Amino acid sequence: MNKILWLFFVVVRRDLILAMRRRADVLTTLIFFVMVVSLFPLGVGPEPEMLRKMAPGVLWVSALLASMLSLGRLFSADHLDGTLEQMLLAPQPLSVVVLGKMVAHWMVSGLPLVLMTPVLGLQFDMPLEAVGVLMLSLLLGTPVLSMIGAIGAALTLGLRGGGVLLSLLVLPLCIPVLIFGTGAVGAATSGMGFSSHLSLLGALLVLAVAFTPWVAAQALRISME
Amino acid sequence: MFYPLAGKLVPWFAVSSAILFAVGMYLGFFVAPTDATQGEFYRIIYIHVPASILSMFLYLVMAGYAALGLIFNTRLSSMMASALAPTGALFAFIALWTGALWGKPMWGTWWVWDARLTSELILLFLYLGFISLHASIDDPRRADRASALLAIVGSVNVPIIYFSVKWWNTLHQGSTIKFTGTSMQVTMQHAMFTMLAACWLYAVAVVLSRVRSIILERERHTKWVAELPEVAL
Amino acid sequence: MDIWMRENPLTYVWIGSYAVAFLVLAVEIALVVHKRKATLQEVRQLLDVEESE
Amino acid sequence: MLEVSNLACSRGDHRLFSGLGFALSPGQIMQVQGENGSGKTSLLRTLCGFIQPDEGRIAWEGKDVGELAEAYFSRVLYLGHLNAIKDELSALENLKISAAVSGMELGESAAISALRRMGLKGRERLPVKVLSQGQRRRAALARLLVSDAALWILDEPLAALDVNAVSLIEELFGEHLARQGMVIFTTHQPLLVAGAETICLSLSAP
Repeated sequence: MNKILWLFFVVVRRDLILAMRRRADVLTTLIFFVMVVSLFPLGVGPEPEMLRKMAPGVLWVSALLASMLSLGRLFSADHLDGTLEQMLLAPQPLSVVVLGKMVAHWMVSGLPLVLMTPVLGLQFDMPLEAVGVLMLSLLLGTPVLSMIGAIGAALTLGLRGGGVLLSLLVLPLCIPVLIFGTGAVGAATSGMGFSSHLSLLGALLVLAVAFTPWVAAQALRISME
Repeated sequence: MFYPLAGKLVPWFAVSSAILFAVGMYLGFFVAPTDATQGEFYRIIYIHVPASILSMFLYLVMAGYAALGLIFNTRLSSMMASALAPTGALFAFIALWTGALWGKPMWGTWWVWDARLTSELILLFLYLGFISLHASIDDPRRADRASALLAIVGSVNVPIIYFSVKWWNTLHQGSTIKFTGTSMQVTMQHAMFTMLAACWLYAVAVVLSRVRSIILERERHTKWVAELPEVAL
Repeated sequence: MDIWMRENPLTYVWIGSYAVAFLVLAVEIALVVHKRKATLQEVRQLLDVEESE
Repeated sequence: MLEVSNLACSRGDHRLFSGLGFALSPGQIMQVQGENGSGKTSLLRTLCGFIQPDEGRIAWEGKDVGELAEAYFSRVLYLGHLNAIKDELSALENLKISAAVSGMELGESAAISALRRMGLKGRERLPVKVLSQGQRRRAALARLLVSDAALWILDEPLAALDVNAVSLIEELFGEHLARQGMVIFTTHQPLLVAGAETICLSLSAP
């Protein structure tokens, strides 16, 4: 058990160090997120009433797209320099390694988006409470996106046009997360209880933690043949 | 061996499907009465409902075959899975198309974000994902196994997606418009079941003949393929 | 369009959904038949190459 | 003890090899020979469990490798064509992390002395991207020094290495065999290991 935890932390730490050395990659995802969100008011017009209504959906969809953008690199960099093969030979289950990589990916590409949300929420004139709920929903939901996305990233490893294919495979699977995430904010702004949405998101997160590492590990083994 | 058996079965399924289509259309258009509330428009359901039932069912069948292929490493099941996908996708497309046509006179717009239509659309996306993943991997074994995993993940996700879409829908619309409020008449049911059976038989015929091509393609280096009468011609 | 639709519901239903559905199915059948022919030809070519070797 | 029987492997339509069998006991070294495209790399990757063989059995100490899974992986060290090192990290970090992934905690001093023996003295803390090809290969091969795996599976370990490094590798092989280790490798260069006879396995295109 200890060895498993240790391997998990080794992988997380490794990926975080690598991300630190390649800060540009992390920043591009974040900048992409901010830009897409800022484009929406330019596209639909500046009426505050409408923007306020749209904000949760816009932020969620942008977060979804931003996480798609960074998913391509999740395994492919390690695949290209051979380190992924070494991880396949780890003496602990591969799903531990995969979970480690998922967590690191989320900390690098999901967490910054959550932290950026308050600023962007102000752009859309969202009430303070709604911003809080939105952050909470993103906090619960973006890890699920990273985890489902990891399955897609593993399946499309090393394929030509992998990035587009990845989005094609993963986006439909992410719809429930999107629905519950935006639903929570919608419920909060209209004065209804939002706890049921958040607990459903939490349930999805638990399900994802339980199953996706194993599935993604299987996908990796298939793709590495 | 499966190949010649499938070859013998295909014409039977095809012919009986054609007959049932004809009978179903006759029942649907000439025998079944006009619906009280929806007028003649309701007759779309004779194609819409079978198509949507089949598109969902074929996905499950496909995922089942894919799982068999993945777990027991049987190549025939994987080939069946990849032969099923295009037919399922087409049925999903027909269901969406006819659904939109039905929606226009009923709801006054081509597209309504109704739970069923939305789920059907997502189902079509899942089919397309499966097909394009399979198509973009060159090694057939990896293609089979990778898309099988995707199909299984998708089939686990389908109930979650359906539930979430339905829930989202009730949240935003209050109430959805029901397809048929009153119970269907007996002749309507007959027509519906005949069409459903016709679609079934059609799907079986097309999938079997498609899987025959796939078998030939994959096994082209083996001896038995070289000895087939249609190849030796 | 709307008026035409209300006046000719059966034609609308027919052309709109059944004709399109059957067209889709016909295209699928054509594709399957074509694939069968193409595969057969491919296999024959392969065998010819192997024989000439 | 690694036993392989009736192994068959193919890529796409192409059958690489079939009916392959051999056994390797502790203290033995085996060189896989064959032309380009004869399936050397595929064989080594199959032995690592990356590729499922079409037929046949690979057994480690009498048990099927597929069932042993992680228990077998902990006994194997694999080095492929790719160096499996990260450009952004230093040689030292690379070595420590790859040891950690293979389940071993490696101290700073042990790692440094391994890198020094590989001839990377003074370059331990430089990012790998500034090193030359040969130096990167040395950094990758440093794993041989710190690993406790019994079976080394090495694909072209001598690629990009100079004469000094080749004789160092020969020395390392000798030490490993003396510890009752096993080595399976491919190479296009002559390699002499003192005190051991190299078993040759030839793969020929069918």
